[in-house]
Amino acid sequence: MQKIGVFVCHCGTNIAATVDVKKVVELVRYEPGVVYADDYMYMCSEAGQEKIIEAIKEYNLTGLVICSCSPRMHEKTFRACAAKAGLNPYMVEVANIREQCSWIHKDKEEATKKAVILARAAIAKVNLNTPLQEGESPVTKRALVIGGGIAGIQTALDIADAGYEVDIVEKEPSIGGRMSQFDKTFPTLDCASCILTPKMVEVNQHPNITLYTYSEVEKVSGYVGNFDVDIRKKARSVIFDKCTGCGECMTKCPLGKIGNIPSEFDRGLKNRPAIYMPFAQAVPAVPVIDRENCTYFKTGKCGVCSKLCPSKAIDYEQQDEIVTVKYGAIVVATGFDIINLDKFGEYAYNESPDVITSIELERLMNAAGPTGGHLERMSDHKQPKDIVFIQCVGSRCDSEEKGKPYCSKVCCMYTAKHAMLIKDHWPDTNITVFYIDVRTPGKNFDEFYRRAVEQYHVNYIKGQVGKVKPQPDGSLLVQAADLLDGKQINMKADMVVLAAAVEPNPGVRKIATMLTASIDNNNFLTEAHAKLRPVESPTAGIFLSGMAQGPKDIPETVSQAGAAAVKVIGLLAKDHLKTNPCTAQCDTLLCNGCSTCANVCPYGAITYDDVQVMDHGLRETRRVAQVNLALCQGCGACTSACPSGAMDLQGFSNRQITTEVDAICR
Amino acid sequence: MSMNEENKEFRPLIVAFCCNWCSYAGADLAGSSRLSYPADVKIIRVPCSGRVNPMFILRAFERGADGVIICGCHPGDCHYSTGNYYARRRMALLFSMLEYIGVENGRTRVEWCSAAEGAKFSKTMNEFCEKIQSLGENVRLGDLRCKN
Amino acid sequence: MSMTQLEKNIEAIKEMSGSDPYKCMRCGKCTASCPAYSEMDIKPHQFASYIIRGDFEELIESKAAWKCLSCFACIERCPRDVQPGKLVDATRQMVARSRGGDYLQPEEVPALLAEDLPQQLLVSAFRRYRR
Amino acid sequence: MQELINRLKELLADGTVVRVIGWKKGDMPYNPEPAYFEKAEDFDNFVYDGFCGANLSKMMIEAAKLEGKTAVCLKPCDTYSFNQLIREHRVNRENTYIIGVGCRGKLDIEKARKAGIKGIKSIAGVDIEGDGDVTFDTIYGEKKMAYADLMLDRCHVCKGKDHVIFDEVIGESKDTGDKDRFEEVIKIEKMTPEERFAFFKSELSKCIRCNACRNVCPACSCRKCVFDNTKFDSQQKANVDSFEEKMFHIIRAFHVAGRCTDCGECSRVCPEGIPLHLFNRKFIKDIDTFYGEFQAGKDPEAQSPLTDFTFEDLEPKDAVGRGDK
Amino acid sequence: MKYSYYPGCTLKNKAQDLDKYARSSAVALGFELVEIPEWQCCGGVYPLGSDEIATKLSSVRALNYAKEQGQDLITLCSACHHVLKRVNDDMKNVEDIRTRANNYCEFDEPYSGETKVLHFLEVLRDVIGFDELAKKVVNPLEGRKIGAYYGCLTLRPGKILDFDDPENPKIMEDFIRALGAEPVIYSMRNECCGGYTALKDPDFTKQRTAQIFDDSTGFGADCLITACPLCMYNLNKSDASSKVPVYYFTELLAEALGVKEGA
Repeated sequence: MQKIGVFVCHCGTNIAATVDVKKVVELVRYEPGVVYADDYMYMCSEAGQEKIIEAIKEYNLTGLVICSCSPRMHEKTFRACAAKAGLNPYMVEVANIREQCSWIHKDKEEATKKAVILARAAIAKVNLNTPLQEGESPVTKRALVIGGGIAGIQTALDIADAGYEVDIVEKEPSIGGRMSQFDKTFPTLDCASCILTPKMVEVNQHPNITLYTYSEVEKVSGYVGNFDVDIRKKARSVIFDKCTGCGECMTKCPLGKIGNIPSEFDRGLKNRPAIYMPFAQAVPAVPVIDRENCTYFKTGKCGVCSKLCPSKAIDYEQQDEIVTVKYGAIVVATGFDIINLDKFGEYAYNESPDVITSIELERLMNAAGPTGGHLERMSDHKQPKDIVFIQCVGSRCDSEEKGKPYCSKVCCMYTAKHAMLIKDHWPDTNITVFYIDVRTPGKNFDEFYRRAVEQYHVNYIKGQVGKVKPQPDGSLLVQAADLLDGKQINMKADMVVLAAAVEPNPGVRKIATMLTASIDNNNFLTEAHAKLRPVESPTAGIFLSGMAQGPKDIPETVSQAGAAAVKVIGLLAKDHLKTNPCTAQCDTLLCNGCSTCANVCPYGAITYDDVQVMDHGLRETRRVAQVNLALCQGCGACTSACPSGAMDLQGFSNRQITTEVDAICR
Repeated sequence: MSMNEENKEFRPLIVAFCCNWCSYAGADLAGSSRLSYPADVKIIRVPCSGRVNPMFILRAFERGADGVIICGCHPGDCHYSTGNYYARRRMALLFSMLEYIGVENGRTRVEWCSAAEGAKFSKTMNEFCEKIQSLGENVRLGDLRCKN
Repeated sequence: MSMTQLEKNIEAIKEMSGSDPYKCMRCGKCTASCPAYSEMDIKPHQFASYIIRGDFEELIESKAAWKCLSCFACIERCPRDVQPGKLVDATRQMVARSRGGDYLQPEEVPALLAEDLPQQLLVSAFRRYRR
Repeated sequence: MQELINRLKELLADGTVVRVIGWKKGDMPYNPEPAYFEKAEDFDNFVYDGFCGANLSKMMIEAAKLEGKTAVCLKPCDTYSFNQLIREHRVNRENTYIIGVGCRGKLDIEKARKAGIKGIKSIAGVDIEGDGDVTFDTIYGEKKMAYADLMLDRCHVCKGKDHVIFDEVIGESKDTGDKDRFEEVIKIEKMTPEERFAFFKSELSKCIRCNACRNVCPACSCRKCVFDNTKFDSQQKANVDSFEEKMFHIIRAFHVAGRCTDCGECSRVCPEGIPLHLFNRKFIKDIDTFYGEFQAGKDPEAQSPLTDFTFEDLEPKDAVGRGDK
Repeated sequence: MKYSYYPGCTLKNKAQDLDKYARSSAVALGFELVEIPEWQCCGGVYPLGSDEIATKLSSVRALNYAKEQGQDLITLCSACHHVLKRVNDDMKNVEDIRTRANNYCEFDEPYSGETKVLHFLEVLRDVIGFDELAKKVVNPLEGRKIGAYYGCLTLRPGKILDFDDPENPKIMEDFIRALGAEPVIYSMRNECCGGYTALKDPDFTKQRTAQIFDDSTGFGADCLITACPLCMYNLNKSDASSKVPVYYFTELLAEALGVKEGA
C-alpha cells in the first residue's frame, strides 16, 4: 500500500477563488492510500516545496499528488522536489485543478466537486505508480554518413569540423554524386565542379574523415548511440596505398578503344575502359577494375594494366573485405537518380538518340564531358538549332504505373538554366519550353526564370507535348498543345530534352530496412516530424540529408546537410543518453509473438526474439516482443494494438488509466 | 454528495482522453484564456490518442459515463508521427459498432485539437456536453450484455 | 459530406465514364495528342473543366463529341488518369440519353454507303453516333 | 473419404508426418469431433463428411510444437484461418502438412430439427463426394432434405472453393455461396436504433459465458485472454468481472477485428445459438467500406487494416450515421 | 492445339482475306481455329458508358463459350480484339458488371473473366514463337521493306489489352523480321487513321491516311500491313501521292508459309 501525500495549491486566488481548497483537502484525506493532505498558498514556491519535502520525510511518503496548475507547467518542478527528498520522481502525479478547473468554471461548488474528482483520479493512479529509472546508454563518438554526394560531403565536413570522427560510405568508386555530373548551378550559374571539387578534396584530407568508396553498408545493428555497422569494401583490384593515380592503366586498357562499356558517369554518351575512374577529378584518385567487363577476369588473358603499372598497384586477387565499425549516429544521404523513361514511349527517348534527359544534357554541355562541352546531336554530331524542352516527364502523375505523384522541384529551374547556358554559347539557337506550371519559389528564382524569358527570349509555352515523332529527314516533329493560345502545335526540333522526374536512389529501400528508418510510398525517407524534426528519422540516431528525404535543390541540400550535422553533433556531444523511462514493456508470459505491435511502432523499437520462458513450470522457447528502451519514445501505440494486453506502457499503464476512469466515474 | 442531488436535473458525466502534446495543451490554453465549458468534463491525460485502448472507453461507459470524447493531434501533426492515424481507424470502427448495437449516435466523439486551439477545445466541449445533455443518461451502454 | 447539385451531377458522370474530371491538372497532354484536334470545337482538355463548371448544355451542343476518333491516345497518355476520351464518351451518352439527339439517322445511311465499306465501320459508327 | 484415409495412412507410414488431425465419429451421426490419429488402426473411427464443420487450424498452434510433422485436414475456408495464424507467427508452418480437403458445404443439424426431423437413427447422403439430398432414417420413418437447405448459414456465404494454403488437395470443393455475405448485417443496420438495441439485447442476454466461442475461435488464440489477466484491473477481480460480463462480446469482436476470417465457428458452437458472427461481420463490412476490401488470411503478407492507415482515412464522425443519409 | 475462334462480322464479309489466310496459315503452323457457333457481332466499339450491360453481352457469351470448351479465344480483327479484351477485363475486375451480366446470361456457372483472349499475332509471338515461325517460312520475303500499321484498337488502352507497348510496339516488326523482310519503323504507325469518321467526314480520314503514307514511305516502306479492316478501308481510300499497297498481315504470312495459293 502506498503512503500518499496530497498537496492542494491555492495559486494565490487563481485556484482558491473558485475551488474550496480546504474542502478538497478534507474530502481527499480519507481516500485509499492517502496518509497526509494539506494546502498551501503557492506549492511551487521555495516554501511550498520545503513543505512537501518535510512531509515526505515525516510521513515516509511513497507517492505524491499535487493539485495545482497543469503538469505541463510544473510537473518537472515537483518531480525534482520529490527527488530532492529521496523519492522517485515518477511517484508524483499532478491533478490539473487550475487550467482545467478553477479557470474555466465559475460556480464554486461545482468547481470544488470537480477538483475533488480530479484529485481522486490522480490518487488512484499514484496508488499504481511504480518507481521508474531513467536509463543511460553510452554514446560512441563517431558518425557514419551513407552517400558521398554533396549532401553527404557537407554533413561529414560539418561533423568533422566540430571535432568528431566521421566515415563516409559511397558505393561508387568516387565521391561527388550527382552534382559532379552537372555543368553549372542555378541561380548563380557558377560551375558545379568549381564549387564541389574543393569540398571533395577537403573530405579526402580531413583528419577526422575516413572514406569508404566503392563500398556498401551490409548490415546494421544496435540503436542510437551504439550502432554496429558492417561495411563491405568491394575489391578494387587496385592496391590503394601503391596507386599514384597516374592513369597509365586507364589510357592503355585495350577496352578503352575497342570495348563497348558505357560510362555510367557520362550516362552512356561515351565509353570507358574496364579499369577506370568515373571522372578526372575523382576522389580518391584510384581507379577500379570493372570485373564484369575486364578481359582478364573474363578470359584470364590480357593483364595489360598490371604489366604497365609503374607502381605495381594492380592486384587481380583482391577480395571484398568486410569491416565492422561502431557509430553513435548515422546520416542517410543516398541521393537520387532520374526515373527510367521506358514508360514514356511517346517521347521517343529509346528510339531517337536526339531525345535526351537533362542529366545527359549536363554532360553534353560540360567542358569535361563526352563532347568537350560542345553541344551536338548524338545522331549526326551536328549542333542543334531548334531545341525543345519538355517539363514534368514522369512528375505529377496520378498512377504509379505512369510516374511519380510529386513535383520534382528542381526541373523548372535547371531548365531555365539550360536554356540560358545554351543561348549564351550559341545565341542563334531557338529554344522552346513546354511546361504545365513554372514553379520558382526560392530566393532569386523567379527572377532567374524571368531572365530566361526576357533577356534570352526563351519561348515558354503552357501545354504538354503529346508525341515526339522522329522524321525521315532526321528531325523530330514535336506535337504539342498551347493551352493559352488554344492551338495544337506541330514544330520541328533538332533535339528534345526531357525533364525526367527524380526518384530516390533505388538502393535506399534496402538501407532504410537495415536502419528500420521509415520510408514513404515514393521511397523517400520519412522525417520524425514534418515540421519540427525535418532532418531526423523517427528512428532515434538516424538523420536525413539531401534528396533521400525529398526533392530539393543544391542550396536546400546543403542547408539540410548542415542541419543534420548539427543534430549529429548534439548527439555525439553527450557522453550518455538519458532514456525516457515511460517506455513500453512486454510481459513475456502474455505475449503471443504476433508482431502486431511491431507493425505500428513508429520507431522500430520492437523486435522479436526467441526466448526461454517458464510458464507454470513449463519451460518453453517462445517468440516474444522485446522493447529497445533506447528507441522507445513512449507513445503507447503498441499497447492499444496488442490483443492480449502483454504490451503495457510504464507511467501510463492499462491499470493506471483504467483506475483513473473508474475514479472519475465513481 | 450524490445523495441529496438525485432529484436534481440530469448532469452528464463526460470523460475526455487528451493526448499530452496537442489537445491536453489545447485544454490548458482554453483554461488560461478562461474559455469556459461545463465541469461535467473530466480530462485524462494520455501520451497519444493512439494510446487510447477501446477497453478504456467501454470501461468508462460501463462505469456510468454518459459520453466519452477522444482528442488528439490533427492528422499529420502527431507527436509520434502516426499514433492518431491508428486511433482514427480504431475509433471509426468502434463508433460504428456502438451505433450498430443500438447505442445512440453522439455519445462518442473524436476531435483533433492542436495546442493552439484553446477556443476550439472549449467550443467542442460545450457542444459535446450539450449533445450528451440532450441524449440524457446513458442506459444502453452500461451493460452491453443487456441483461439488466 | 453533403454535395451540391452540381457535384451530384458530376458524380453521375464519374460513374458513367469511370473517369474523375477533378483529377485534371490542365497539362494539355490530351489536346497535344489528339489527332482530331482541328475538328473539335471544344478541345479534349476542356471537357474536364466544362464538366466541373457544369456547362453541360454547351458540351451537349458541341460538335466535338462527334469528332473524337476514340483512338485512345489521350486515355493512354493522360498523366492524371482523367482519360478525357472517356469524358467524351460520357458526353455522347448524355446527348443520346437526354434528348435522343443522335448524330446519325438511319435514313442518312444509304447515301453514305460505299461499296467496299466494312461492316465494322457501320457498326461502330452506329454505336458512336447513336444510342 | 477413402482416398483421404488412404493418403493419410500413407503419409504416416512413409514418415512424412507422425500424426494427423482430423475428425472422428461422434456418438451421433451428426456430431463428429476433432481428433488426433497416430496409427493406422485409429482410422477406423475417422470420418469426414458434411457434419465435419469444425475448423481444425487452431489446433495446429499446439500440435505444431510437438516433435515431428503433423498433418491437418483443412477445408478451403479453414485455410484462411491458418494463413492468419501464420501471419501472427502463431503456428509453425514447417511442422505442418496441410491436406486441403474438399468441401461442398457443411451441415447444421439444427436446420433438420427446425424442419421437424427428430429421432434420427442414421443419416445418408452427407458424404463428401455425393451430390443428392440428405436422407434421415428416423424412428418416425424416412425423411429427406435438400443438402443446401441443411447447410450452415456460413456456407451460404462461402469464401470460395480454393484453398489459400496447402501441401496437397484431396477431393473436390464447391463454392456454395448463394447469399450476400452482408445481407444480415445490412438488415440490422436498416433497423431503428431501438430495434437494434432490442435485437442485441434479446440475443446477448442469452449468453451464459461458457467461453465456447472464445475457445473455438482461431483468432482468439492469446496465450492468456485479456479477461483472464490482471492488466486492466483497477483494484480487484470483482470489479473486472462485472466489466467483463457486460462487455465481453464487443471487446472480443474488437480484439479479432481485422484478424477474423469470418470462419463462423463462434456462431456454430454457441450453445445458445447467439449469432455472434454478426459482430465480426459488421467489422468486416466496415473495414471493407472504409478502407477497401480486406479478407483476413487471404494473403499472409498483407497488412491488417488496424495496423495500417492512409492519410485520407475516414473520420470517426463520418463512420456513424451512414444509414441516415 | 485448338483455339476457339471469333471471326467477327467484317471477316465474314469485306475482310475475307484477313480470315482465310489466317486459317490456312494456322494449318501450316499446326494449330486449329474452331469457329464459335452462333457468335454475334461484338459491336465494333466498347460500350460508351461503363454502366451499359446489354451491349457487352455478345462478347460475354463468346468468352463463356471458350471457357466451356477450355480453350483460349482468338481474334484477328483489331476491333473484336479490343472489345473482347475490355469486356473480359470488366468481367474479371468490375463486380457490378460481372454480376449484372451473369444475371442476364444465366450460364451454368457464372463467368468471371476466366478465358484468355489472344490476338492471332500474340499466338505467333507467345505460343509459336517468332523464331519457330521463321523456321517454317518457305518463301522468305527478302528485300521487302514493310511498314507495320498498328492503328489504335490493337494497342490501346495498353494496360487492359496488354498486347504490346502502346507507344513503342514491336510485335508486328518482329513478325515482319520472322517472315524475312525488313520492318520500317515510323512514328505514325500507332496513330489513328480516322476510324469510323470515314462515314461522315471522309476528307478528314484522307488527311490522316496521307500522313501515314508520307511518314512510312519517307522511312522507305514499300508496303504496309495491318490487322484492322477499318484501317484497311481508310488506307485504301487514300488518294495520297505516297500511297503504297496495304495488306492484311495474314496475307503476307500465308505467302511466306507457302499456303497463299490454296487458301
